Amino acid sequence: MATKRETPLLDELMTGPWPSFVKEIKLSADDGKDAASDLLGVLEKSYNERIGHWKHGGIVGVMGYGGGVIGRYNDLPEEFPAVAHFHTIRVNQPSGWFYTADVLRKICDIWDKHGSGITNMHGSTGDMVLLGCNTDALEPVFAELTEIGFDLGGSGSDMRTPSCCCGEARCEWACYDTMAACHDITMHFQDELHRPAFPYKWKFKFSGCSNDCVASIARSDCSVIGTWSDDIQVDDAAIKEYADGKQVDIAQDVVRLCPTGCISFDGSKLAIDNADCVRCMHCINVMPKALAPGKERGATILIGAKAPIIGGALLASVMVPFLPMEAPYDDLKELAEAIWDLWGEHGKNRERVGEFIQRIGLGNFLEQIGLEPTPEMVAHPRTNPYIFFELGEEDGEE
Amino acid sequence: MATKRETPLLDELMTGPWPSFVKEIKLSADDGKDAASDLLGVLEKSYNERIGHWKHGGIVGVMGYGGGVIGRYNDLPEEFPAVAHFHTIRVNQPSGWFYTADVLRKICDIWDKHGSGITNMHGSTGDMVLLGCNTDALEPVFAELTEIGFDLGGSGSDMRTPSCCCGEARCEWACYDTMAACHDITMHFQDELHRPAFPYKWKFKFSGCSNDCVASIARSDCSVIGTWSDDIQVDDAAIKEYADGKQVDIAQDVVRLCPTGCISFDGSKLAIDNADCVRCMHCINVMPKALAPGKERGATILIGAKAPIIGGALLASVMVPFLPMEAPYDDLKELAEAIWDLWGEHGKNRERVGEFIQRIGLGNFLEQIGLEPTPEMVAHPRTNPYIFFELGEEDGEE
Amino acid sequence: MADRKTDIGPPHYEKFLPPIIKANYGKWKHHEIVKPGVLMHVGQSGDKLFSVRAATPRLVSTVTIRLFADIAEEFCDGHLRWTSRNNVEFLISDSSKVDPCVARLTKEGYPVGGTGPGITNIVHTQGWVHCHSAATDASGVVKAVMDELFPYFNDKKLPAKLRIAFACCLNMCGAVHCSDISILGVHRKAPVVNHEQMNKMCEIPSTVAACPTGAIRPATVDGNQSVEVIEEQCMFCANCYTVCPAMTLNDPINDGLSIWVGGKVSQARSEPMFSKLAIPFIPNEPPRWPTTVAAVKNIVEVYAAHANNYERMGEWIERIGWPRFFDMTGIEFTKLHIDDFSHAGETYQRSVHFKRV
Amino acid sequence: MADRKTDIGPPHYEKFLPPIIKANYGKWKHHEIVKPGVLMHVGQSGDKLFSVRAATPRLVSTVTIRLFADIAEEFCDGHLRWTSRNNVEFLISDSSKVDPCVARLTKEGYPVGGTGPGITNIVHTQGWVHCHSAATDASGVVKAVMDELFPYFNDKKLPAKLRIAFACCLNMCGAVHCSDISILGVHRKAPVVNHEQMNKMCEIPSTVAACPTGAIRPATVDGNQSVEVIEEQCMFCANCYTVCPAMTLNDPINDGLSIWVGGKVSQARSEPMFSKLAIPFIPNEPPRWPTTVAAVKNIVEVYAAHANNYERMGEWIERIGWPRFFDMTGIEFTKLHIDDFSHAGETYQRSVHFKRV
Ligand code: SRM
Ligand code: SRM
Ligand code: SRM
Ligand code: SRM
Ligand code: SF4
Ligand code: SF4
Ligand code: SF4
Ligand code: SF4
Ligand code: SF4
Ligand code: SF4
Ligand code: SF4
Ligand code: SF4
Repeated sequence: MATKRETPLLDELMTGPWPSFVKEIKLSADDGKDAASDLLGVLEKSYNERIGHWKHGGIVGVMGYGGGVIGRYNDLPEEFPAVAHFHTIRVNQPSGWFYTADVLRKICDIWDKHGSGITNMHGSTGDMVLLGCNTDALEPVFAELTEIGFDLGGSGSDMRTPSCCCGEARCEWACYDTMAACHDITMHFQDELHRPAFPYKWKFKFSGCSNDCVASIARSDCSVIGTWSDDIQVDDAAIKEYADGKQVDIAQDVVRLCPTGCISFDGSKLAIDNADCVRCMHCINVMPKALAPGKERGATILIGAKAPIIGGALLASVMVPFLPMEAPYDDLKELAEAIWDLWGEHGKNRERVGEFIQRIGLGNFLEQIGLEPTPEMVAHPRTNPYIFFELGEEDGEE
Repeated sequence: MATKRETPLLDELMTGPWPSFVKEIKLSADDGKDAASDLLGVLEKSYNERIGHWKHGGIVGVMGYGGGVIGRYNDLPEEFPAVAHFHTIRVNQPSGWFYTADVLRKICDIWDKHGSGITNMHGSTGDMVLLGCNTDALEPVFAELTEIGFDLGGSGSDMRTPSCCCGEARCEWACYDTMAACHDITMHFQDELHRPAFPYKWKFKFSGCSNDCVASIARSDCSVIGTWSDDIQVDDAAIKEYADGKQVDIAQDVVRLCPTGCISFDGSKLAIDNADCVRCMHCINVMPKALAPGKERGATILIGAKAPIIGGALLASVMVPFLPMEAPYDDLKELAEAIWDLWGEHGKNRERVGEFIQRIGLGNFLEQIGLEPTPEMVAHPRTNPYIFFELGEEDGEE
Repeated sequence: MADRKTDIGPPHYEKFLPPIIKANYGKWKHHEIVKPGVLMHVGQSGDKLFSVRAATPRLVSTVTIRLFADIAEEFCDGHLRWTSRNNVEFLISDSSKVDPCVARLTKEGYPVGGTGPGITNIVHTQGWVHCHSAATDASGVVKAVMDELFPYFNDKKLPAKLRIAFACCLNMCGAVHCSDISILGVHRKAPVVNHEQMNKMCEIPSTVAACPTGAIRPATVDGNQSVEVIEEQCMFCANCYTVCPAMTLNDPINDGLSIWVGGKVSQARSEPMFSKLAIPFIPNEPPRWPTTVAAVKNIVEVYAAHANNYERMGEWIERIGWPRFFDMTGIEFTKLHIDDFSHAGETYQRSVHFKRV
Repeated sequence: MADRKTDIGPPHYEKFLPPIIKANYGKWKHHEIVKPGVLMHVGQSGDKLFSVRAATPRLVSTVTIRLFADIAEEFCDGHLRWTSRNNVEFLISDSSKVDPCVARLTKEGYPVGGTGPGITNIVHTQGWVHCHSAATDASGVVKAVMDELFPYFNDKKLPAKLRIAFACCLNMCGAVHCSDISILGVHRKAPVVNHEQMNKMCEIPSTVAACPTGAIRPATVDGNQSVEVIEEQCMFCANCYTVCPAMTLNDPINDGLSIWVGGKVSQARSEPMFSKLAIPFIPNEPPRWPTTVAAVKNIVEVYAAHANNYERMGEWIERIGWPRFFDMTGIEFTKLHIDDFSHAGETYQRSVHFKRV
């Protein structure tokens, strides 16, 4: 039975309309988890002292894998023995975070048996995070997870757990099957996911359209964003309904807000100059019953997003303006592999691919991975005159 | 009498509708200038060989001045003795480049007597450039110029010759007296203009409004751009005339093109939401009879423009959002002096002030020159979290 | 060991899809928000799927997961999913079960909401619950903020979606660099070097190399091979600490929070935007972080009162201009707001196109 | 020497202003373009000032200046001025003298034009006429280009003002970094070091320091203290040459011209913009640079045919997108167009908001 700890500060977070994480930890503590109980103690201490009590993790993990576990130790192991070790296990979620009651219970059974009973549903990369266990528990948890068909996610300098929006499973706007692509890529690159061999982490994220419901352009080294190459589909009758209805003011809410001003509306008929459309999704978002992405669908592949450490945050940038996304996604796989080869060989330790491209120059990068430069890859051509001319035969040196 | 040279290549530039510089050099040559004649020879040679024949200048100048003359030597002095020395003299133009026939002839007299007879009206900084003379000629030219009331302009690491648009002299849009300001600043800083003592060059340019007819925001270390702080003046009757006329389509040409969308027009009356106006001048440019800058006039002071050498080109950035521009312009002078003091002490050799500010940080720069930071100075606050916190008393270190 | 399973990857998602999704996969026609937290997706077939979205604190016990499993079984044959922002969704094909499901979740303390123009769950990180690097707690701040902003989750509308993200240190494991409002834990004291441990725990050259500002240099201290930190050059990024455990930045007084605004990820209307600094520092005030909560609330309310429909925080600020943002929110603009990192010059105002207060 | 005058500064402009300007100074009401090259400014007083703007090649002989003086005396009491783009303007208060003045200037070969939406004089630099640094001639290229574009100076209208600038080396003494079309002389061969002169003419440390890419390092060559250049690291900026005469980049075969587009200075509608690379290299082809002339003309014509009224080159390209600019002009997009200097990453396309061809 877990120790009962006094947590007056944390208790203040038990009230209020938003669900309480303190309640969750207490639920686990009351469920008999010593680790949960000690976690309450540590946390109450942190709340008192305004400082954390966790130490840098060492290298812990399961056999044959280099990632998937984050080692964590407490700096007061005597006071809080049940969280002296408090490692997390990253479990690769199914595409789109779909579960059944059944499978969730199986996972709970494993975690109740070996761990703290506490989870994150989910981590910000997308994994199911089993939060806090002993080093001893790692192998058994892993074995039991694989038994029920689950495997670990990524950590360290490997391919991280890919994630995707629910896409075609529940969204009318998905321009390709994000869940299928995410699953296929995850399965295809199991070795890269489990055995860190890159200069630094690599994240894939798949969004079905440019609403980007998994924040891929900001948070993934390879962002696959659904789009179309023909014209937006317009249902004239449905436009008429919107026009007659009260909910949408087409002139104000749609025409005026189109970033390229390429929509015109005469009160009943809506026309889009698709050559000027940048596929931002806004008009479609506002009138989902009347407008839809075009029929020629695929994705734009963007590379290189990351958080600020250390050269500053980057958004991903366009690498392939339009790629039809059909299984088995050979083009995407080949692109990733070409990049990994180059970055693997020339990237510095802890240099994300976005930083690497900036260091060697996008032009050189393209040349090395064998892609033709196109103007879609840049916001604009260079403004500075510092051109590294490479003189060819025809330029004849004196 | 100048030698007659064969110039078959250059002669091809004697034809065509645009006035020919070759004709000009020939006019001088025919006028008896050996230097002009030899210049034709050198240039023809360059046209043949596709390479220049000028050498780096040495330090030449007039006594007591460190600037105003660009030394230049030919690399074939035997072949072209009259241009063996071919120094240019930068003569500080009067504000707005206004002259009389009379004063121009006096200048021509001096230059015919001592120089090549060739000029640039004007150099890109704004000086009248007397193009090509012997070292011996420098002092006499200088003496005779001062006799008729002219003085040299800048060169080297000094304050360069300020320049300005014609402003109130001939433009209804001037928001301050550019010519007066330019003249006053030029006179006030004669020492800085003639005796290089800065880390690098410093250019002032004065434009009466944001049309910026002297390209100040791109080409000057201190760009003074006229603006207003109240509302655009609207003449309703004149708007009506434009609306009735054929020349301007107010909805298309004005309302639609306002960058902030802050103009509305109901077919006869035009209203501007001045809080949203960014004083871009477009609407005023299109309807000069109906619209005019506000009545509270002054200038925005921007600092730090430069060409690309060597860190890349910079546009000037806002230092004082609004400054009433009244003689004797003490605020502007004090600002310049405060900057010069700081940059003079801490700027590196050949570091323009724009680069200096970027190196030390705009925040530190403001603190040093004693200006309060305001949000008008930035396009947006920082996006990276790398804040150099400076802990004060209240932050109590442990 | 011979039968040790590895590299099996995650289970195929198809196993977990409800029949209505299998039938309409890739063939949805449109959707509407039936009421806060309830989406109705209509298939080309005419089928209707109701998704009931409930808040979770993200950190959930197995007890609660089992509760969700029970609820899913009761109302939708055991089918549920999580969203990219830590909400749980119950996938119901029988419309009559929607309201009872909502009622049940509400009763259990997992309120329904988070759809449409308003505030949904906060993407966040570990904080004092698990991470060594944290300058603050994550879950506690999130709880305190969401308690206060709760009406915007399930009731009050905003002009557009307002995404909040939280990260407890500059590593920014939450997507705080691109959110409408971000709360970010910051250190303000240069790393304290444990000179005795230094050479044992860390590689000195790579520690020196880790510092982007060159603030760290090798030094011998009390006979130990170690490093010293030039404090004025430190910008508290903690990259040295990530690389070397012997250099901690955590500090009870000088750690705290900063607030950022105006980022977005979606490409609707405008291109994605980074978040920008609004408030450089607020002290840690556990357990309920009142200053931080009030600061966030103030920004939300000013935005709510002034932005146009469909206008995200960053779009609104771009329209009114930063001078007015600071003026309207009453937030002080200081030297610290002015970028001084590598591309700082790109953030200076290089035109007169600024809007006046 | 005692009476040597120094620091007297330029003469006061007031001396040179015509009476009509003195009378209406600061009190102009509006203006119109009466015909190409002729502006009429109307004072609040009702006074009318006509300015007749004539082209000059900028490089003018005293013979021609005297001619201008004569013309000014004949038509406007000796009053004239130059513009910020090297045109000369005759300031006429008697409207009956406008046409005769225009006729006379035309006859003398100084055509009248350059006002309104069209092309005016080219801001330019010294070239082979005077500068040691020039990768090309300035006046010759300008003459050849303006001969071809002449109709846009005094007759044909464009959608908006189209400003052309020219500079003969990367120092960019013309404002080529912010022009609708810029022509820029470029070197493409690393500096050739004169090892014998090196140590005499230059300071080796400051020469090494001058190189932004670190391509220069000290070396002893044939017994001379000198430097060597790592050719692959050279981006041909010539900063070393500016600092040290013993390192020339001038080269008859590898020097030439590049074309840039889409810059502007005025803040009308859009903020100022930098010029962007269109064509990286065209060989020097004196005396009439046909390839350069054709390239510039092509860009002007495509712009003229497609831009909207009031739309400057850069505004037009922003509207249609760079992919279409390259497509419509038939200019090839290459690796060289992609920025690789210090802030290169800021130019990558970081959204899907690009327009298709
Ligand atoms: C668990 C998780 C936060 C969470 O509470 O959800 C997390 C936790 C840690 N992250 Fe993260 N990151 C997590 C998602 C992210 C994300 C978001 C994403 O993937 O979409 C980012 C920003 C996106 C990106 O990759 O740039 C992120 C950017 C970082 C960085 C900075 C990387 C950079 O290049 O800027 C570090 C520092 C590092 O790698 O050394 C880091 C490092 C860490 C470490 C391993 C701490 C460290 O210094 O070694 C944290 C372990 C915490 C702990 O004790 O459990 N974490 N980290 C997320 C992973 C859960 C999962 O697998 O689902
Ligand atoms: C004469 C003139 C060009 C012209 O034909 O009009 C000129 C000519 C020279 N400029 Fe310039 N610059 C001239 C206006 C400019 C401008 C335009 C302006 O002032 O508006 C610029 C760009 C704006 C700026 O200041 O950034 C300009 C940017 C440079 C630079 C690059 C400076 C930088 O910080 O990027 C250099 C290189 C240097 O200073 O070492 C330079 C250097 C030179 C030198 C002195 C060559 C050198 O390396 O020492 C040239 C002498 C040429 C000669 O033999 O006559 N010149 N120079 C212009 C001055 C005439 C006058 O006084 O009116
Ligand atoms: C369920 C979820 C995807 C998933 O696979 O998990 C999802 C689902 C939908 N999103 Fe999303 N979005 C989801 C995260 C996101 C994110 C990611 C994030 O917040 O980190 C974004 C980017 C946010 C940003 O820009 O910072 C996102 C930006 C959008 C937008 C663009 C809104 C805008 O104007 O900027 C739309 C379009 C709209 O709402 O009209 C959209 C629209 C939708 C629609 C209407 C799509 C559809 O037809 O089904 C879904 C219901 C929206 C709603 O809740 O109002 N979704 N959506 C995510 C729900 C998170 C949650 O629990 O609240
Ligand atoms: C005379 C001169 C000023 C001077 O003191 O010398 C001048 C004079 C006028 N300018 Fe200018 N501008 C002059 C150089 C400029 C420059 C500088 C340059 O080109 O290097 C610019 C900035 C160009 C740029 O953005 O790259 C400039 C951008 C403008 C604009 C903004 C046009 C736009 O839409 O971007 C206007 C407004 C307009 O034309 O409606 C303007 C308007 C005017 C007006 C109408 C002002 C007035 O009411 O008197 C004058 C006649 C314009 C015309 O020629 O059509 N002026 N004007 C310069 C003539 C140069 C020449 O010989 O052609
Ligand atoms: S990213 Fe697009 S396709 Fe995916 S869930 Fe969001 S709106 Fe739907
Ligand atoms: S998708 Fe965006 S850019 Fe395209 S028409 Fe709709 S609103 Fe305009
Ligand atoms: S800058 Fe403005 S005030 Fe000066 S001449 Fe040009 S339009 Fe007139
Ligand atoms: S000056 Fe520019 S921003 Fe202001 S109202 Fe006129 S067009 Fe709009
Ligand atoms: S943001 Fe920092 S402190 Fe928080 S989980 Fe990530 S690495 Fe740890
Ligand atoms: S916190 Fe960052 S800036 Fe400070 S010493 Fe460490 S690495 Fe350097
Ligand atoms: S641009 Fe270069 S070559 Fe031309 S005048 Fe200026 S410094 Fe000389
Ligand atoms: S030309 Fe520029 S890059 Fe090349 S060696 Fe000289 S300074 Fe260095």
